[in-house]
Amino acid sequence: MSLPSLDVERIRKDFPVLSRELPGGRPLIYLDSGNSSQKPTQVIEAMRDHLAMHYSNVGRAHHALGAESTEAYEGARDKVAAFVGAPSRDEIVFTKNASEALNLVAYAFGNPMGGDPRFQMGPGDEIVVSEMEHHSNIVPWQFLAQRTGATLRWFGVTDEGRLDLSGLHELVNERTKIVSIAHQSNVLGTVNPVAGVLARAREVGALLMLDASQSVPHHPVDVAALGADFVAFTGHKMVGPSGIGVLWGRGELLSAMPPFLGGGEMIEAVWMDRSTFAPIPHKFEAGTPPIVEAVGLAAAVDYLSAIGMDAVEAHERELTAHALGALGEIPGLRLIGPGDLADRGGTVAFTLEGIHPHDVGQILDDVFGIAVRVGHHCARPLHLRFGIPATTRASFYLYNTTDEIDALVKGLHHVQKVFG
Amino acid sequence: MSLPSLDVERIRKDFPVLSRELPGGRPLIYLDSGNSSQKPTQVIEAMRDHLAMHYSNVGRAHHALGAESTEAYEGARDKVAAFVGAPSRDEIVFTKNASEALNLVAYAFGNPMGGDPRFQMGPGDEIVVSEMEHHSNIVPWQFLAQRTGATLRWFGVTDEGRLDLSGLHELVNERTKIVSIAHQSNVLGTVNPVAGVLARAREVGALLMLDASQSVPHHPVDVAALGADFVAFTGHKMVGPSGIGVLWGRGELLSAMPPFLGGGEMIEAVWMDRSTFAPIPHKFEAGTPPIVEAVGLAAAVDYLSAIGMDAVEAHERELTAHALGALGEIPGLRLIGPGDLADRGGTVAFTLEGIHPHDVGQILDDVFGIAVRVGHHCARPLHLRFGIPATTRASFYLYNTTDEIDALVKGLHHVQKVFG
Amino acid sequence: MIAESMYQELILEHYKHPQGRGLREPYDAEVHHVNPTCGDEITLRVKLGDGGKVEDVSYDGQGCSISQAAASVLYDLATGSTARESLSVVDEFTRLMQGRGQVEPDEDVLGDAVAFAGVAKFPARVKCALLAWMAYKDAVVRSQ
Amino acid sequence: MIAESMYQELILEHYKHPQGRGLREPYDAEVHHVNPTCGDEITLRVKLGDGGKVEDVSYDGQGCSISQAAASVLYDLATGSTARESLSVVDEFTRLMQGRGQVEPDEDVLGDAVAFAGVAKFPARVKCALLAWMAYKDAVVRSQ
Ligand SMILES: Cc1ncc(COP(=O)(O)O)c(C=O)c1O
Ligand SMILES: Cc1ncc(COP(=O)(O)O)c(C=O)c1O
Repeated sequence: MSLPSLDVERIRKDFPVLSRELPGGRPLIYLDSGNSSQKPTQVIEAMRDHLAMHYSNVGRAHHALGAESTEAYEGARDKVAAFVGAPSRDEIVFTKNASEALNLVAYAFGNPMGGDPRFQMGPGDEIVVSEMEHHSNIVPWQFLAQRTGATLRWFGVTDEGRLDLSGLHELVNERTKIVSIAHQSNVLGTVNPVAGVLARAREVGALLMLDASQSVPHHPVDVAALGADFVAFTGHKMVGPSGIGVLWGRGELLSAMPPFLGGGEMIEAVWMDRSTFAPIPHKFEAGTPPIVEAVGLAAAVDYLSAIGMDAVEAHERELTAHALGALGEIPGLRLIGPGDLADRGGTVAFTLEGIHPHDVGQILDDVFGIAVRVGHHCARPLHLRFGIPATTRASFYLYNTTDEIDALVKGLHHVQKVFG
Repeated sequence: MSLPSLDVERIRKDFPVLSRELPGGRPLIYLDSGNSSQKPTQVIEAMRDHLAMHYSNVGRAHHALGAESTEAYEGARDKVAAFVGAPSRDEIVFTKNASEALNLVAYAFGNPMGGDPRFQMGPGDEIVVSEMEHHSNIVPWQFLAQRTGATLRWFGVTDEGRLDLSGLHELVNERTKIVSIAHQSNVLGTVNPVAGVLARAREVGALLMLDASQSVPHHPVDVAALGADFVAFTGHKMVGPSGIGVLWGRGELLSAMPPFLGGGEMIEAVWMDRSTFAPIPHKFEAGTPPIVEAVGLAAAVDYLSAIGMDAVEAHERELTAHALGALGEIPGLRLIGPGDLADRGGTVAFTLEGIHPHDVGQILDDVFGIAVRVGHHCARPLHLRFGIPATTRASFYLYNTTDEIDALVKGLHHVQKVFG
Repeated sequence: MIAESMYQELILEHYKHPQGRGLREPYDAEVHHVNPTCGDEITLRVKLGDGGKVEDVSYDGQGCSISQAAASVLYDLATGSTARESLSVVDEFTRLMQGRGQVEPDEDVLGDAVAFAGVAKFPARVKCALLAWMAYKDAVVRSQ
Repeated sequence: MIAESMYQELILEHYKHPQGRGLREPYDAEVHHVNPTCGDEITLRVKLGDGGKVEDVSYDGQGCSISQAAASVLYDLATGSTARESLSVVDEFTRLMQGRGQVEPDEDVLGDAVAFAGVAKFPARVKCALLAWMAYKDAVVRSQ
C-alpha cells in the first residue's frame, strides 16, 4: 500500500504569487495559510472568465447569460456538496464567510419568529463552546446568550492543547441546546474528537455544530460521516476566493429554522404585511449571492479534488512532522499545542522566550520574506488560558515545502540574534 | 455650457461580454443592468492581479502581503467614501450586498444589546417603508416588526408611479422610529423626493434610511448633501463584482448601534464571557471581509469616476428619453412608471396586452439575444398595487446605445407577432 | 428561432391551441394551485375510471405560454393512460425540470413533453412548467 | 535589512537601550494604558513645570519592540519641550500612524519618530506604536 502523494513543485507553479519577489528582493515564503490561503491560476482564471464572458445575476434571470450564471452558481453548490459529502445539495447554504455561517445558526435560536422547540432559548438553557475557539465561534454565542438570557459555558483546554473532556457529562447536560466547537483549532492544530462529544449531545438532545474552517481545507471531510448537525467553513482558506463561506446543515433542521436575513431571493411571496419563504437553501440566501465567488470556490474544490484530499493531508502531515522536529531544537521555543502528530493538523504555534511574537513575525518578514501570523489569531481566550498575550504561528498547506520550514528555523535563529 | 458626454463606443470595448456571441449566433443586447451590471476589463484585471500577486488576509497580518492586501482593502474604503461624499471613511461599512446592509440596520433596532433610545423598539413604535420597495427593503422590516411588536406602515404609490406623499404627516409621526425608502425604484425608475420625507422625519425625530442600490450606480450621489442617516448600495450593480455591498451611516449613529454579526475582526478584546468591540467601521465587519471584492469595487469606482457620474447620468437620460418615445408607439404597451423624464432614471417597465412578460422576455432572448428582466423584480407588492403579476423591464447603463433600444422595439413587435 | 430555443414550435402550438382546456363534469377531485412568485394559477379536475384509467383531465387557468402549454401537453399524455403510468411520467418530467439542464430527458417516457427540456435552464421558469403537473399529481392522489 | 524595513536601527537601538525608562517622582499625573488586542501595557507619569515645560516623562511597561521603542523616542522628544509643542508632535505622529502608509511624514516635526513610518502599513502594529503616545497625551491633559 502506497501513501497518496503530491508533486509539490508542480503544484507551486499553479500559484503565481509563490514565484513573486517581495520589495527589497526578498523571496516569498508563505506560512500563513491558516489565516488565508493563496489561489491557483485555475481559480483565478475561472473567476476572470466568468466575469468577462458569463456574468449576470442568477435565479431570477430569464435570458442566456442568466441561465449560464445560474448554472455556474448552482453547479458550485453541487460541487461543494459532493466535496464534503452532504446528503443533499439543498443543505449547502452560501454565506459571506464562516463567521456569517456561525452567526446564522446562532440567530436561529431564541428567535420569536421560530416555532421549533429545538431552537427556543431562554434563561436556564445552556450553550456550550470551548476555550480554544476562534472569536467567530465565541462572540455569536455570547450575543445569543445576551439576547435570550441563556448561559454560555465552555470546555477547557489541557496543558497539551487538547479539549478537556473530563467534565463532559456535567458540561453537556439536559439544559444544553447546542454545542459548537472547532473541528480543528486554528492555533493549536488540535483535531477535536467529535464522536465523543456528539454521543453526549445526542444523549441530552442537544444539537452539535462544528467550526470546520480549519479542517475542510486540509483533510477529507465527510459531513454525513461526522454526524454533526451544522458545519461551517470558508472559501478563502481552501484556495478559493474571499467573499464566500459555507454552512452545511441537516435539511430537516435548516427547514425548521426561522429565516435570518430578509430580502430578494429568499422569499416565496411578499405582501406589504407578511411574506412566505423559499425552500432551503435559498431561504438563507438573501439578496444577490456571491456569484463569481461561488464560481471560484467550485474551481477550488475541483483543484483540491484533482490532487486528492488524502494527498493534501499526507503532505501536510509530513511538513508538520518536519516542523515539530526542527522547531523543537530551538532553545527557548515553547510549543503551544500537541507535540505529537496524533489528531493534529499543520498549524504550529509557539513562543520564543523573551521576544514578543510581533517582533518575531516582523523580522521574519522584513529580513527573509517569511509570512507567519503573530498575535492571538482571533483566539484570545485560548492565549489567556496559556498565560501569554500572543504566539507566532506557522501554518502549512499543499504548496509548502520542508525547505520553507528550514528557512523558518533559520529565520528564528536570526530573530534570537537580533533581539538577544 | 456643454453637457457632459461619454464615448459609448469606446466604453463598450471595455466590457468583454458585450462583444460576445450567444449560442445560435445571437449578438448580446444587455438591457438588464438594473438587475446586475456587466464588468469592465479594468475591474476584472484588478481582481485577477490582486488574487495572483498580492492576496492575503487583511488587518491582522504582519507581513508584506498582509500589508499590501490591507492597503488595497482599506484603500477601497477611501475610494468608496470619496465616491459618495461620505464625511468620514470610517462611515463606510463593507457588507456582502445591499440586502445585508439593510438587514444590519434593521437588526440594530429592538436589540437587547443596544442601549441607545433611538434604536429601542417595541409595540406602539412604527416603521415606515413604501409600496415601491424592493423585497430587500421590506422583509427585514417585517422581521423587525415581528421581533419587536412594532407596526410596519408604508407610503402608497400613485397611478403615475410616484411616492404618494399625501398622507406624509399622518404616516410619519411621533411614533415613527425609522423611515426606509428607495432613492430610486428598481421597477418604476422613479427617483423619490428625499428632502420632503427627511424634513418630516426630522420633525418627529425619526431616522431616515435610503436604499440607494439603484441610484448610486447611475447618478452623482452625495450622502452628506442628501442628509439621510443610512444609505445602502451594492457593488454588482455599479460595474463592480458580486459579493460586496456598502452601508454608509452617520458615524455617531453607527457608533451608537449594537454590533450585528460577531466574530473575528469586529472585536477589541474577547474573554470567554464577554467582549468589547472595535470602533466603526470594523465593528460591523465580522470575519474575513470581501477582500478581492473590495479591490474590484475600488476599480469600479475609479472607472466610473474617470468617466464622470454626470456623464453617465446624462447618457442614461438620453437613452431613457429615446426609450420612452419609442416604446410609447407600440400598441398595447402599458408603461408602469413615470412617462416623463423628471425625477426618473433609466429603468423602463411595461406590460404588453395579452402577452405574459415571461413570454416577452424569453422570446426577446431566444430570437434576438436581448436580455431584459421579466417578473416582479423583487417588488411583488408594487405589482399587486398595479394589479399585474409581472412586468417586462429594460434597464440601461453607460454601455447601452439607442440602437439597442431600437432592437428592443423591433423585438417587441416580433413578440406580438408570435403571440398575436 | 434557434435550435436550443425554449420555444419549440410544439410549445407555441399547444399554447395557441390548448388541448382539453375547460372544466368538465364529472370529476373525482378538483385542485387549485398558484405559483406565488409569478401569479400563474390553475384549477384542475381529474376523473379516474376502472383499473385506475384516467378518463378525463380538465383544467382552466392563466399564465405564461410555458405554464399553459404544459397543461395542454399533460392533458394529451394523461388521458387514456392509467394513473400509475401518468404519475411516472410526472416524475420523469419533474426530474427533467429540476435538473438545471444537466439531465438527459427520456424521450420514450416523456413524449411531447421533452419539448420543455430548454426550460430547465431557467430556474425562474421551472415552476411555470411544473404548475399543471404538480396540480395533476395532487388531484390524482386525492382521487384515489 | 532592507530599506523599507519596519525595523530601523534606531528602533532596535531604543528598544535595547530605552531612554528614561522607570517610574519617577515627582509627577502631576499617572496613567495606565492597555492595548487589549495584544496585551501591551504601559504606566506613564508626567511632570510639568513653569510655562508648560515638560520636566519629566517616566514610564514602565511591557510589549513588543515597537511599543517599547516608541515610549523611549517619546521620552526623548517630550522632555525639555513644552506640553503644547509636544502635543503637536503627538498629533503629527498619530496622523502618520493612521495614514496607512500614505501620509508623508514631516521630519522637522517628528525628528527620530519618523523611523516608525514603516509601521503605518501594518494596522495591527499601529496601536503598538501609539500606545505610549496616547498615554502621554492623556497624562498631559490630566496634568493641566
Ligand atoms: C432597489 C434595490 N434594493 C435592494 C436590492 C438588493 O441588492 P442586493 O441583491 O445586492 O442585496 C436591489 C437589487 O437587487 C435593488 O434594486
Ligand atoms: C477556526 C476558525 N473559525 C472561523 C474562522 C472565521 O472564518 P472567516 O474569517 O472566513 O469568517 C476562522 C478563520 O479566520 C478560523 O480559523
